[in-house]
Amino acid sequence: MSEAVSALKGASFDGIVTVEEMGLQGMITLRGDLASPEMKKAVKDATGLNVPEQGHIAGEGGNWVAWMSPDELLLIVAYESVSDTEASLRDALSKVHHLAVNVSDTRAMFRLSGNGALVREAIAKLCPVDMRTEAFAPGQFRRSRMAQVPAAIWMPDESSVQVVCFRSVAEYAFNLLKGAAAPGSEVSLFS
Amino acid sequence: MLILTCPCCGVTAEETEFHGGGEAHIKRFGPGSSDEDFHGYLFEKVNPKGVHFERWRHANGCGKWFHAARCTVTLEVFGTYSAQTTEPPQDIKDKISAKRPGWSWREFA
Amino acid sequence: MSTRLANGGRLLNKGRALDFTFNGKRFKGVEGDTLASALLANDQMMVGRSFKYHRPRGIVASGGEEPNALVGLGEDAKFEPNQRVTTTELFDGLTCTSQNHWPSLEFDIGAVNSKLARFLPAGFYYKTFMFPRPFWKHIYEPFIRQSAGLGKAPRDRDQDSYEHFYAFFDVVVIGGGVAGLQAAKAAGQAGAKVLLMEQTPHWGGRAPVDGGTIDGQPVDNFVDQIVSDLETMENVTLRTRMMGSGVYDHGYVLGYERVSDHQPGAKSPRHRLWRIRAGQIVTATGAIERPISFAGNDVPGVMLASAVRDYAVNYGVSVGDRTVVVTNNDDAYRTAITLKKLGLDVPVIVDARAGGGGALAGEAAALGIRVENGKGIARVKGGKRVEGVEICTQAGEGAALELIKCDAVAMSGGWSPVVHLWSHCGGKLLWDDENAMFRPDGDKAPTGADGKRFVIPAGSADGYLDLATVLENADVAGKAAAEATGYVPGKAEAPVATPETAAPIEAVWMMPQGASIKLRMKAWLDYQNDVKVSDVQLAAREGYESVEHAKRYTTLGMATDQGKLSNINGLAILSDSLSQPIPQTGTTTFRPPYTPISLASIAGEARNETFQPLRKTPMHAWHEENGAYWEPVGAWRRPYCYQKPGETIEEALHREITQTRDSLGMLDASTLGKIIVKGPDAGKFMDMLYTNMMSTLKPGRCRYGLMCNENGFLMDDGVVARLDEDTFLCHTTTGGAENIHGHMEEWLQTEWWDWKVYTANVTEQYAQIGVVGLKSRKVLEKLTDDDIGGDALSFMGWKEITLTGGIPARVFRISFAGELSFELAVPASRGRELWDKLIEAGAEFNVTPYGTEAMHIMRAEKGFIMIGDETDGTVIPQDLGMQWAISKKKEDYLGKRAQERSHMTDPTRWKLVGLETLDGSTLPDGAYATADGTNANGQRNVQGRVTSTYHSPTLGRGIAMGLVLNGPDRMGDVLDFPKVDGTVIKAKIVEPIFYDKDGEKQNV
Amino acid sequence: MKRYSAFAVAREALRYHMGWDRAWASPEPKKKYDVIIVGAGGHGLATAYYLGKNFGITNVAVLEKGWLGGGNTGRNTTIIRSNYLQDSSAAIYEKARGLYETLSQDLNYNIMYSPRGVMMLAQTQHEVRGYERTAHANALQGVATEFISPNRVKELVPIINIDGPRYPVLGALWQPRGGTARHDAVAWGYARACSAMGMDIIQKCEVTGISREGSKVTGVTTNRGDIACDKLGIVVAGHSGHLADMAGFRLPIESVALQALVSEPIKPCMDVVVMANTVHGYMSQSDKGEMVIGGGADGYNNYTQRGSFHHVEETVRALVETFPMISRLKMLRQWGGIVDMTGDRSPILSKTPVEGVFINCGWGTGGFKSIPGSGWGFAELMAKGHSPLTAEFNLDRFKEGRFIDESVAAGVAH
Repeated sequence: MSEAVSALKGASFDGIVTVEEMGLQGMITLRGDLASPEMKKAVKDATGLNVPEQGHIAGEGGNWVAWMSPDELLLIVAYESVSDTEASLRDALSKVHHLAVNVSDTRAMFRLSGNGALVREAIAKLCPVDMRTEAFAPGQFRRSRMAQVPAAIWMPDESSVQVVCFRSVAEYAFNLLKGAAAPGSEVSLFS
Repeated sequence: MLILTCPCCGVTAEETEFHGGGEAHIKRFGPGSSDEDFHGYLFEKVNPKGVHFERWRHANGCGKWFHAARCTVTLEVFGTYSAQTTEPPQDIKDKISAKRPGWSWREFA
Repeated sequence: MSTRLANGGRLLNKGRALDFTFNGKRFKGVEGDTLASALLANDQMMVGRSFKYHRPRGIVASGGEEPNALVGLGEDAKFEPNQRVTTTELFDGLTCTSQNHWPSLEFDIGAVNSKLARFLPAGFYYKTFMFPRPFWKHIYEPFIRQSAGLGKAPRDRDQDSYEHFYAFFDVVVIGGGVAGLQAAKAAGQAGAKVLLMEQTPHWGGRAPVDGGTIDGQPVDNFVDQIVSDLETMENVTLRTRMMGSGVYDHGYVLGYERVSDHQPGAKSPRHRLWRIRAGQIVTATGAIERPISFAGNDVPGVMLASAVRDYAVNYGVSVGDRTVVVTNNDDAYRTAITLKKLGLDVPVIVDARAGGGGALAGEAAALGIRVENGKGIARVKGGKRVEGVEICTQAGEGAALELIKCDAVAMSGGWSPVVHLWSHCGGKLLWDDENAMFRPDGDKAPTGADGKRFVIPAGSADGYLDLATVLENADVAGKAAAEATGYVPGKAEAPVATPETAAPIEAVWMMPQGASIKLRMKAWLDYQNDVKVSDVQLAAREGYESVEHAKRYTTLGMATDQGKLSNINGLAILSDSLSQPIPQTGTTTFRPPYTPISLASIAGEARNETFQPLRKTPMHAWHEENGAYWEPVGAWRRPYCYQKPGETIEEALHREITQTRDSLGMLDASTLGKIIVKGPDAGKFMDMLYTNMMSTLKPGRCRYGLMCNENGFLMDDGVVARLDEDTFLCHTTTGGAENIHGHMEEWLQTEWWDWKVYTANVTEQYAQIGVVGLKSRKVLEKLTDDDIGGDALSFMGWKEITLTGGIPARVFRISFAGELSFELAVPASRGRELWDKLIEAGAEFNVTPYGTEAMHIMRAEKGFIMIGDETDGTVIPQDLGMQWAISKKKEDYLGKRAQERSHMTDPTRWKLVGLETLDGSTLPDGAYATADGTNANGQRNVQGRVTSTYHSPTLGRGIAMGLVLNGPDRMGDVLDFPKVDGTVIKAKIVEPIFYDKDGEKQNV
Repeated sequence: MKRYSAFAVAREALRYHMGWDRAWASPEPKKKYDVIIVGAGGHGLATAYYLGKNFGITNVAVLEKGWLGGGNTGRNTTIIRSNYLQDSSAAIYEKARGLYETLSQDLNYNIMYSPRGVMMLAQTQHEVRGYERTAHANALQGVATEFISPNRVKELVPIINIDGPRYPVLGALWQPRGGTARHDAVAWGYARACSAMGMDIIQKCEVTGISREGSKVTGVTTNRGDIACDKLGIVVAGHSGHLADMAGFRLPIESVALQALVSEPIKPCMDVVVMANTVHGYMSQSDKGEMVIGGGADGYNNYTQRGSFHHVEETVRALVETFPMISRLKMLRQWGGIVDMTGDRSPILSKTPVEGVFINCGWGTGGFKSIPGSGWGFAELMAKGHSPLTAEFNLDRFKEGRFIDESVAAGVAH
């Protein structure tokens, strides 16, 4: 019986938006030639998803493929199935130069949900990213910084944002997000 | 507070996502090279007032290195381009020539 | 006396009275007041003391340019010094105190300086206070500091919250006067995404006070209409209480939003600092009226003419019953007319222009106001408030023609466009002689990332002073901004204001123009810093001719108002003194912020627990619960040791080391960097990274390696494990993980981009636990069925095993303490679980978690080097006797060429040795070994230094390592190590291994 | 030169200060000088002053493209200290500090040297060890420093938060005779003294070329004509690379922006200079009452005298955490200077490949505190061809791999 625990064990906070740590996620860093047929097929077989365009993320629910850099993807799958996914990738890519490594425990993931405009505002307090609807929409994936730590964000839908950061700074990130969601701190720009 | 466009991921972002890496297009001199060459490689800088070519890393982003052509006096960015090259690409040089006729930088002009 | 009028006050809600106190006195104001208007309504003319002479100071202005009226606002954790009353909105229960006086505002000992003013001219301190020498620090300076300094220092910790906000707009319009409103509308109608910010709570700026009509209606109506138009435009954002604080490179603008200063106690953050990226910036920041330099122009009650008008119209406050107006331009006539119409007395308008004013002058005359053309004020009578003025001929030297009793003076020396934001990022100015002002030089605008201009001035900020041209110009600016950001401006025409026929301004920099030195010594330029006309003239006379010299020598414009009222007047006086035109003198540099912004807003959310990220390992909470004394390492915090109740740090270290060596210890090593290097060229790459040969390492084995930078110096070390033919796992130091990963990627991306290698930083994927000591295998065997015996897992080997509960682990048989030990790497999510299991399973062996210091001591006992101790960025592997870790076979590795330079191969480089004190004591950290004599600079010669030093509990004595001249050849020599107290410790050079020299213990 | 004193001020007061002379003359350039110094900042003027005072060389011109003291001399945070680790650094900075002690009297110009003490906080174990090492080195170098306890830190600086949750203060390296001085006054005082010795300080005179005959310098071309010289000293900080280019050699120098800021003035609350290197910020209080704050340099080449705002932000948040009472103070002004950074972050005072051309540059963030020592040593180097103060700072050290690295002691070189 696994006792694996995420950094904050699913902590949550209700402010002008709701902030939750999402618990353990299966994550794989996959590096290789993203344009190669082997890679496309391997990703499709392992996740059912296509390799996303530059700056984008494909998927829904708990199953995602994110474009990290010209030679790197982040695959997000159920925590329990990460070794199967890894094995599937390893088999499919055995002939080509690549790197697939389990990074599930390297990271923490948060969800901000509620009023879409306020969710965008909370992020805009911390990340130097244009969060206007015309600049950032569901389907896009943005790596940046959140205050003083690296973070990646995307919007699964118009009323939520997911944030990935390193596990060791999960508490810092949570505190930041709580502050950004503090009652009374509405900026009322996007709404 | 500069803005730069990372040619590797296409993101235009403020300077805090990036990390400057100094002069670009420096040729490495290893064992067997002369003292002068090695010194030139590691320490001598052009440090121009004007057109400059430099290295940047999109550290809080895609993590990739790239090159930028920039004016150190006005901070105008003429363009960014791949780090996997030993000299500035022609289109960048043309852009600079249009704005700074007669420019030169090290062996390039 | 100043008082509240029965009528007027367009910004007030007279239905709501507010209580406040000033220096403990209880006053009443009303909703809509600024603290300034409320103080004036209560006849508080004197509100502070000046910086140098402690002269009585009253309110001069009505906005952010106010130099005098600064108070200490609030109490305790809410106390804020130097708060400008003109920009402080009154709220119920406000308390404030005046500044820079002792014992009281009315009676201030420091005012003696004023009597001595003649002996304290500009720069007097550069010429005095030199003898006797120690007096500067101990007598003169403390006195000067105490008498300077303005507001009191806060004492308590600020409890309010602050935040940042990143925003992006096509066009940012700064200033919500009619120009800003029109520019925003023009840009908005073109479709641009527009932010319009206004520093006050009100739209319209000063146009409603100045009057006139726009499109046939009063200005107030126009403002209401355009604001409501803008509010309906989805692409336009309106914000009040937000100041454009600074313009920075590439269109970066700081917007300082005072969210809840006016309602303390609200839940919202106090300030929000907007970091805005703008395609184009329109600076519609208006203009500031200039004072006139006449004697006594600093007496409370002498005020800018526009401010007198503002207080009357906006706040229903009359500054005086009898107000003399003095001017060199038409605008001040508005003040006289306004006052007269409110039923107040204007005994005379003193117009310095021989030809007098234009249409407004006619209007004033028609109201029966006496106008004196070609006249000036010779001096103001009064001390703590105005009692009267002496009138003289402007062309003369100041002989009084007439004394006119009055209790206020409204002055106008013309208007200066607010060019600060235009100039912050390099916008240049040109001198407009006709209007006697610096205005933006449209041909020399600040340029952005694309090399194109990104700031457009609008309205008065661009030098247009009458309503009609302000609106035209603002409309053009708004459209231009939209066009520059890719929109097509609409066809709508600018609103049309009734034009006015004004007589031209005449530059009047001194009043009267031939004022005697006695008058010039009383004619203030900078009210706060007490700089007078005579001071600037003195600076010029002494050769401080550059405008920057004169500014710094006299302190003109260096006060908290940054010279908004004084700079141009001072510059003109300087130019005159140098007999050169004003533009040749030039201006000082405008620097952000426009008006001061709170340091807290700059820090934003980065305070308390979000001050900086604190990295935590999965076992962090356990450490915290078990007495960890923390040591910051990079952004991590690691246990230095664990203190049991009542235990000293030394005792804890002794216990941790002894029990580890005797039985079993545990170390949270999760912070060590872990980087995967994979690919067909991984071996080749590893050979370049490390000084050793790594490509020959066999899968299943580990090797300790050194990494140098290209300059030859040691930068990191660690154990490399080969996971398979293609894959290496590199361990780095705790602080090094990110740097080393970056270093690898840099070389791969920028030099060897054709090599087939990928890297990944997996530092946080694993919780890593060192299980160390005689009983380490025993405890592990309780937790796994896998074979971890000496044959199955020999020293410097690794294998994958499964631990109780199905925890997958990689176990490395490596040792940093010199004991039998295993490092277990398990998924971070299970780190705490494993840690708890080890504690439980190890109980029978008296398992003892130990911290970084015990780790350091144990490695030093073994003579292992520590990056950061034995190395400091100037040490090469050869210095450390680590030639064994430098491959002779490799043609190249990073740092190899550098290590061939003459100083690197110099045989006199200090080399690593062990050091044993003769008396068994512990050498102090960082001690140097002295040599005979001194060097050419008289410094004591040295021949070595301590790099690591500890009391070894194992050996019961001090041990140390150090770098020593010819050290390895001098075994047994005794060196002198002076302590900082001058006493000397003698230490013998020994081999740098103190414990288990043959390495038997790690190999059982 | 009319002597400055309280008596002189009183005497002049009686005639309304109409009798003061110019502090320095404003001559036209002559055709030729024995020595030309390019750059009338603190270092250039100090060099000229000691050429005259110590070596009797007074046929000297100091050329300045702008106004004297208008570069980094007038833009720094005025800190003076000499608690450096490496012998060569400690020697020149301590020489400077010692000269600062009596500089007001030597120049007859009050430069307001205030030895209020400089404190460098140790907030990690690593810093503690680094500063203990420095304290040991300083003791042997004749630099009076000590490593002090957190309680002593708190006594000296009551407004500091020594129990900060993130980085508690573990002690500090304390130099009681370090302090501050009035930066402009240093340039002005030297300028006045140089002028009094008959040297020509020529402002608004920009050097546009350097002339040589063979490998030897013969003079300079300026916007005010050609001026000949036997020896040329280049002392232009951030613009060194540009001048070296004219002379035909390259330097291991990059020019970057360094920023500082001041708060509004408040009554005295801090009587020492505090540097907190772990969190990257330092602060002192000026005689006017402003909190003078400095931090890190930008990471890219820049000649704009403006920096990026996030450096200000990083510095301010560090200091708000270290000194919580400054939270509600307001930033009055921020500015930037161009500093010249070398490969080892230590300066270059050296002969160059061009005979007769000497260079003094690379002071990076440490220029102001070294002005008198730098001038003293550089004058000796220019006059005699050698100076023990500057010997280690020669250009060849990079080629030899012989660096003078101060960052090793955990301290940054501000």
